[in-house]
Amino acid sequence: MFQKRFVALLMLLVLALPVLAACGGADATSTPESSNTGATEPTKAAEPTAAPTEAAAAPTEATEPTAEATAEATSEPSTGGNASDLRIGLVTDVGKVTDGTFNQYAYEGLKRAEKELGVKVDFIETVNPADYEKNIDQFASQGYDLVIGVGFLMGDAIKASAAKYPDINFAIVDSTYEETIPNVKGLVFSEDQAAFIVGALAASMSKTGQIGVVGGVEIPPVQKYVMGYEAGAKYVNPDIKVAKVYVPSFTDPAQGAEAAKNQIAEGADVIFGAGGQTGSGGIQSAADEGVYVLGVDQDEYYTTFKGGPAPKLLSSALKRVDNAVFDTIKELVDGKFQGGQYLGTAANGGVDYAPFHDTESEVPADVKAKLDEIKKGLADGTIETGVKLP
Amino acid sequence: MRFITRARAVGALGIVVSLVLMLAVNANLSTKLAEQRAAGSAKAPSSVWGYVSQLYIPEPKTPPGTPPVATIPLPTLGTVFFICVLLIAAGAFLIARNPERRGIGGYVSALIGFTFFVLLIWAVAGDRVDLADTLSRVVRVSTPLGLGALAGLVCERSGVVNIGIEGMMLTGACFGYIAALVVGNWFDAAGQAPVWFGVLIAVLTGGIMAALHALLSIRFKIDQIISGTVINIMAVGLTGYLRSNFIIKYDSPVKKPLNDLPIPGLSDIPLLGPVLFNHKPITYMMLLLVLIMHVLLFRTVWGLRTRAIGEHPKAADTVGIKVNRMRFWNVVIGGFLAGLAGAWFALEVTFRFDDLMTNGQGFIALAAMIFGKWTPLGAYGGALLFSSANALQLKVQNYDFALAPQFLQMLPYVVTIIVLAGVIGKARPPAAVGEPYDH
Amino acid sequence: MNNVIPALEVRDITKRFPGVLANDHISFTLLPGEIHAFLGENGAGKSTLMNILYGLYAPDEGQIFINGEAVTIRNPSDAIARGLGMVHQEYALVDTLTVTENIILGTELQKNLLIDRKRAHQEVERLSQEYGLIVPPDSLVGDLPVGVQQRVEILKALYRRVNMLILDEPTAVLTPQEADDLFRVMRELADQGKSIIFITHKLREVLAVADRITVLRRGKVVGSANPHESTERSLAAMMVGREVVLQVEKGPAHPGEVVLEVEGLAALDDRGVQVLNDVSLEVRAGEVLGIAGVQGNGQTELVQAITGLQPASHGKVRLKGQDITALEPRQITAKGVAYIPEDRKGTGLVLDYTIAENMVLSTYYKPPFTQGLTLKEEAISEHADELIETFDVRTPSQLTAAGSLSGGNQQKIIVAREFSRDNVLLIASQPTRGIDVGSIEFIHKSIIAQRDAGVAVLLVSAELDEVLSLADRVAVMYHGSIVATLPAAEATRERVGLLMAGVQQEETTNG
Amino acid sequence: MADPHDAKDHRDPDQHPQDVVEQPAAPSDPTVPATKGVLRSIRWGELLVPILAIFTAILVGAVIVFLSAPAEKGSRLHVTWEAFKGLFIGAFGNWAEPSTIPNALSGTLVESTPYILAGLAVALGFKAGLFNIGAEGQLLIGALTAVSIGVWLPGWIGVESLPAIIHLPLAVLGGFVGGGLWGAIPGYLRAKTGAHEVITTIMLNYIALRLIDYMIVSGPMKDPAGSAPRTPFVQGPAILPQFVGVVRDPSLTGGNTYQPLIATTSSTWDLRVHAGLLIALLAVVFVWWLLNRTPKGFEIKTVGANPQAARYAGMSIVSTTVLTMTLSGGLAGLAGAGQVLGLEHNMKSVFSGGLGFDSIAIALLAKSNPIAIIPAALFWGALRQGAGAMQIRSGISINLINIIQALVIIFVAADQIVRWIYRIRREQGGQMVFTRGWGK
Repeated sequence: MFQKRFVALLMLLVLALPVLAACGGADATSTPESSNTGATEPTKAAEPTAAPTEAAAAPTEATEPTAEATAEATSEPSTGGNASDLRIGLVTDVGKVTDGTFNQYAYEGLKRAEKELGVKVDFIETVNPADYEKNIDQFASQGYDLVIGVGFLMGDAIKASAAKYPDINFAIVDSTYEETIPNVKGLVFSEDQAAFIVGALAASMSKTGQIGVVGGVEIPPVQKYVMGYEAGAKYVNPDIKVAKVYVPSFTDPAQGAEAAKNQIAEGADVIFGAGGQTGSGGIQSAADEGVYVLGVDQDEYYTTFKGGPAPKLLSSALKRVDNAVFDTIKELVDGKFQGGQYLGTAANGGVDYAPFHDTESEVPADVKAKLDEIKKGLADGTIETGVKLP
Repeated sequence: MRFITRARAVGALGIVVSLVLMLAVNANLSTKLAEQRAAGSAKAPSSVWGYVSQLYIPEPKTPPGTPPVATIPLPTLGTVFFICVLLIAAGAFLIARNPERRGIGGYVSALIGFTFFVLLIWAVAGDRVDLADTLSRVVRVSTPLGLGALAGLVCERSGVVNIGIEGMMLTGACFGYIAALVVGNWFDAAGQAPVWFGVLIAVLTGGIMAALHALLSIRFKIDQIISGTVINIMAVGLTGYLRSNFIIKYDSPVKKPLNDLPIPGLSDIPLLGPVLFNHKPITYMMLLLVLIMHVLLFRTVWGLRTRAIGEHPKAADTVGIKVNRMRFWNVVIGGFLAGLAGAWFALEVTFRFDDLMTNGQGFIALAAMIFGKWTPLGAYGGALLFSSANALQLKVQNYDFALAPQFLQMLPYVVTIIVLAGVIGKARPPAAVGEPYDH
Repeated sequence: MNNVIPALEVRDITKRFPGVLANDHISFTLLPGEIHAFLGENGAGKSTLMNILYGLYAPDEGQIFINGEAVTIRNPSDAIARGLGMVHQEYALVDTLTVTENIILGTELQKNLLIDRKRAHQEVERLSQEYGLIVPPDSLVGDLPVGVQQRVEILKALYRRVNMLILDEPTAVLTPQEADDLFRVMRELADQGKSIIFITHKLREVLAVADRITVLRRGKVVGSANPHESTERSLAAMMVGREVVLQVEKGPAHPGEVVLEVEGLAALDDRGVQVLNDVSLEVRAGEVLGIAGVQGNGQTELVQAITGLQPASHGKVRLKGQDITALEPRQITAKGVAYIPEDRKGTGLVLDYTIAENMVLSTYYKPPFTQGLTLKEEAISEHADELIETFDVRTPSQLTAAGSLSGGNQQKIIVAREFSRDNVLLIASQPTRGIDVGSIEFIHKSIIAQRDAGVAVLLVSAELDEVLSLADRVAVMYHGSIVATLPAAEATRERVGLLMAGVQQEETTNG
Repeated sequence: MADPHDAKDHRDPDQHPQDVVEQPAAPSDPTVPATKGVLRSIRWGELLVPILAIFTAILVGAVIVFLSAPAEKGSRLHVTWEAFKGLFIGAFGNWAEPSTIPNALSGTLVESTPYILAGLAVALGFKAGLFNIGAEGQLLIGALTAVSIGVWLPGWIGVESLPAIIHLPLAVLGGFVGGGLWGAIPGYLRAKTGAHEVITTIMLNYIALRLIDYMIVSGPMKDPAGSAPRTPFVQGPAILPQFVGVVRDPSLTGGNTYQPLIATTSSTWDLRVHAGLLIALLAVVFVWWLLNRTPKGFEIKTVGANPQAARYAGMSIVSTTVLTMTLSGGLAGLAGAGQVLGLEHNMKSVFSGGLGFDSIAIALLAKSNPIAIIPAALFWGALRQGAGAMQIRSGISINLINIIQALVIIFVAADQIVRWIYRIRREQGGQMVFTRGWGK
């Protein structure tokens, strides 16, 4: 009697298999569509920055021979080469290349480079923070031309690997070094500027004079978002009350949702989610409660709200990791890779705010004008966020 | 007689905690006052004693800012001192009288409850807090804990340890979410129906994972704790794999979680309405299930037999009860409940699935079950203990609270350990729990 | 007799366990209204046979007929459905349920999906009146004395309307008076037409109550007897297969100094209930103090409190004048106390361990077994070989796991280990429970040998016969107290029996 | 009910009444192997089952890969082949290119090192009937104390630096003590109050996480030099050195010089494997010796096998339980110390990520045998080391490794399944008991 049950259960155990098979299939058939909705749209959305890069991408073929020549002539670490021979490896932070966080953005930059520049790309998803160095090593030891690490916490590991493999180029998203390492490029962003703009938007749209932010783990990029948000809000309305919560996990949407609801109950009517899936859970549920919400990193209209309708999503604080990654790869292809730092700011389009999408009509024109003004001010330095990490 | 007894240890603990609270609040408010004076803030009261914490009860279903039904102003320091002095007095009484058992549990409960309360009014010194929202949050956050605790209880009452609840919740959340997405896509339906279908699938998935646990531990007689661990590890791998290979790429018109379901009339009662009658469906289900399970366990044939097989399976076997079959199905029922808890994460609070999104609530649920001494009402009491600690730490973070949030986040775990260490009295598990039955 | 259809007939039942033939072509009949006793030593196959009848084991061969009809009994429900009830040696009662709940478990009455507690209650009351089995229907079973628990067990069977009842060693935990009461109930049931199978190894009881006797030995039926034509001696010979010496041969005791002195000892059980009140006693060198009493009257706690396994809440224990009340078990052992625990498998041995390891279970840390930081296997091995030889442990090797030996040999390991030390006090708790006659004899002789060597012996046994035959003085425990202490000569079965039942006599006082 | 796989084909004296036990022991009775010699303590016949379990799990994993292979990497069969080829190459190097071998093997050893220690921690607990789910928390606390000593000890005692011969042992010991104390708490609670260690250790895991979060993110242990939520780098004398490696520029390591045992300039021979491996191997020998050769080990095993008998035999359950949990926690703490002193050289707020939980699987796979922990940990380490290369080559999600691991545990724990599939008869001796239930 148990025999039969056992067999039945084994079958249930592999119940997942059809679904798995379906994913394989889905990959084959529906990838173009799904990547249309999720992956490439944000690029289109933020046209101001996307346009120049596309333009820059065009003359790739033309520059190729030059690059090769440089490579032969010098043995600089910034070797260019036949683009199709270049191998780029991406190591994500803990998460997935499709998780709707900066991992995904970095991956999209990578995929774009594969498509437009013809480089060969591979990736490893980190499951454990202890694995950073190991995963980087997987690429570096096989002689990849560029290894990109994603995440603030990978800083030390990239630095160590760069020293170990001086002939290989590295890039790191969200981290930088005081001294310049010739074969490492740090890709960092002024999260505070992006958050400053959406903070100003939040303060302008708030009727109760209270707004909230749901942060994830208390690490510098998140802290910069949270502080920049508060600063931006106070810039518009010095009396505004900003409720701030850090949830000690990037993957706890239920807690994020509760944190957001909590702030709403105490009177907040705009919520900014700045903490990976935790923040996304927060703004998702806040939007259901009927208050305005703000996304982070990517245009969450496409990720969290899956392309809408999102009648409560005002905007998102954008951090164009994809462009930074793409540009870095392009520099390598062009033979112009140099160690140092790339700082994405409002000035160079590295940070930005996303379009209003479904709330286009609800945001008053003067607010829109004000945001433009703030963005310009941040870009030309007339406005400072004043965010300094302790 | 030994000098250090449970009563004395508990009394001393209470006095220390109360003293620390008093001193901390006093010091913190003094600093705050000094800072406010230095900044020339108009809000600074004349002395430390001038800080007032306002608890208010809003009119149900009105936007924030509407005048409240009632406001309770509590002088912060005065209230804290009053409560702490009471606790110290009671602690001293315990030390002096040194009772064998009576009063100790009550004292510990009061200590925990009042500590939470003191932290709350401390955090909102000079500010105000919505009491109805705080309490309704406690109920809402208790949903997965209550369901998880019931799941554990059904298993353990029938003699099977289930530490795989966490994994069952996670798989339930994952498959429930997938089902909602897929059905929404097939029928191009964006409403609530696909989400409800997802809830159903979540429940069934929890049951299937539980059946695996039952199979391993009842049929193959694997150590039940190990079998539960297997479920947990399996769940992480399986759901992570499905999320990256399927969920993220899948597009569906379904985007919203289950709707709010205010109960007409009742939800308009101030305080009581928001706390009990304005929730989403799974929260109601949980509240009902706690009551139903209590009746089922203590008043029905199923309950009598369940208690018997967990206590003395041989006795049940000799009167013709199929012990292993019944255990199997009880574990599966437990899985259903855990699956429903999973649905809460993926389909009620938010409509999404993330890796590890259950964040250890399944383990806390087990602690709640032990706290409640294996009775449904008691277990729900335990769930409320944890949910109130959780709600509290979320609440007070918004007030620039002096204590690092990490310490508040630790609170429920510390309380669990203290409770498990028997200060409230020893909990006696079903006698045969953990032992495979083989006649 | 031939014209009556037997209520139950068993033909050629055979059951093998790996390496053991537990039942070898057993046949018998059970007539309506008959009390049929099965007599046999431990291990003769009685329990296996009953478990087959009750559907707990499937027989390898043979047939069962109920009311002349061939039946297959797959499980206990089958058995109950065919009118066959069983009261196990260890009660199948759930301590945390009430009497009523225990009785109705499995055949509950329902009303509106809930248990119909009112009707269940009435039904229990009715049955209890009808058969004179008085029980408190709403008490938790765990709070009841064993005698009452047994009545609950019988009621459980009657509630299921059985007409055949198997009683497996029902008197093991009863006082002689309670046993007599049980016999009265059995008679009453038989008179109402119920058939009873009565399993025991106590000859006296068989003669007192049975209508017919079947004797089993080594899995076979070795004979039937009529109680009116049998004597204890003839039955015993049939049961054991040779003439047995029922009385232990021992000379008079020569008590010396006081070795163990217990004064006003009290202890709580794990639930915090006081189960040992104000017990005082003393044991002298060279004498056996036997403690008689129905199981569960505080004997276990008394022994555990003396040996340091359980803290005493009040009182003092002195060994040769030294206070040992608060000492740890190891310290007490080191002072020369040997202890044969009542639970051989659960306490006395680690069944997964080898015999050699079990032999050093309490001395492994001392030289020569441990030198410096490490265990010395050679010393352990030599020690084991020596003890196996001296105590006649029948085993293929000293590396055999203790769990795979017979009960008697397991007990010999314990005796060997405990007796191999230099002792001043020996505490033997149920030293012969559930083992074969040969081993019983050996162990009894060893205990007397210890006594004669000047060791003080405290013997606790639920077998009144064992106490009476070994002890030089008999103390009787009832409800956690010692109600009387008698010299062996005055300790008659009847007198001790009354004391065990709590009937106070004029000369007894507390302690 | 007459199930051919019924567990009743061996004699279990507790199941049957005295009837059966009474007969003289049959000659075929199980004889416990003499605990003589390392090799004899492993039952070679029993080795077959874990190997088949691993094989089966990988087979099922292959089926999953086959069914869910992403289309962009080629045919399903190709992807499946590439996935497992990648797994092998990642773990053991590409044998066509010998220069990749040292690095890959070193990676596998690095991955295995903490598993050996944490696996031993759990196994030791199992021996005493304790289920230490808290290896994770003990590992974190061990890492925390080790890194504190590694960074600040000289400062505390007011010197510039300490010689390695003093500093390193103290840092390692710090890890042991930190983890040990964190393990002693549930041990004490278990022994004294009966609070079950499974729940208390889970709670202590969360407390450890929060504590570290506080200490490193905003608290006193954060590196004042940077904004990163991590501690400063440990001082040079406190590291567990690489066996063979390149001397790094001190600017990479917070100004500290980390000297490998054998310095090289070849990046092929810059191997991450560090002296923590020696500690792990020493720990294996120590635990084996402790359990099989010492009276303490005898006590631990007895308490695990039969606590009542242990108590009766004069062993102290309380002190044995506390001791076992302390040692167990200490071993887990060593695993954490090895990670921070040998590998990362500082501690981040997110650290470990499930090492402690995987160690349960290692202990199961090794059936709690300290020697068998080594191959089990190597297997686990190889899986983790190979996972990256698997993903590079096949694009398969790394979560597949989790699934394979869970299947391995299922098949190892429920060895009846494997025996049933491959028709292997059970050896005499019965199922191993790992833990005790809640209430006992």
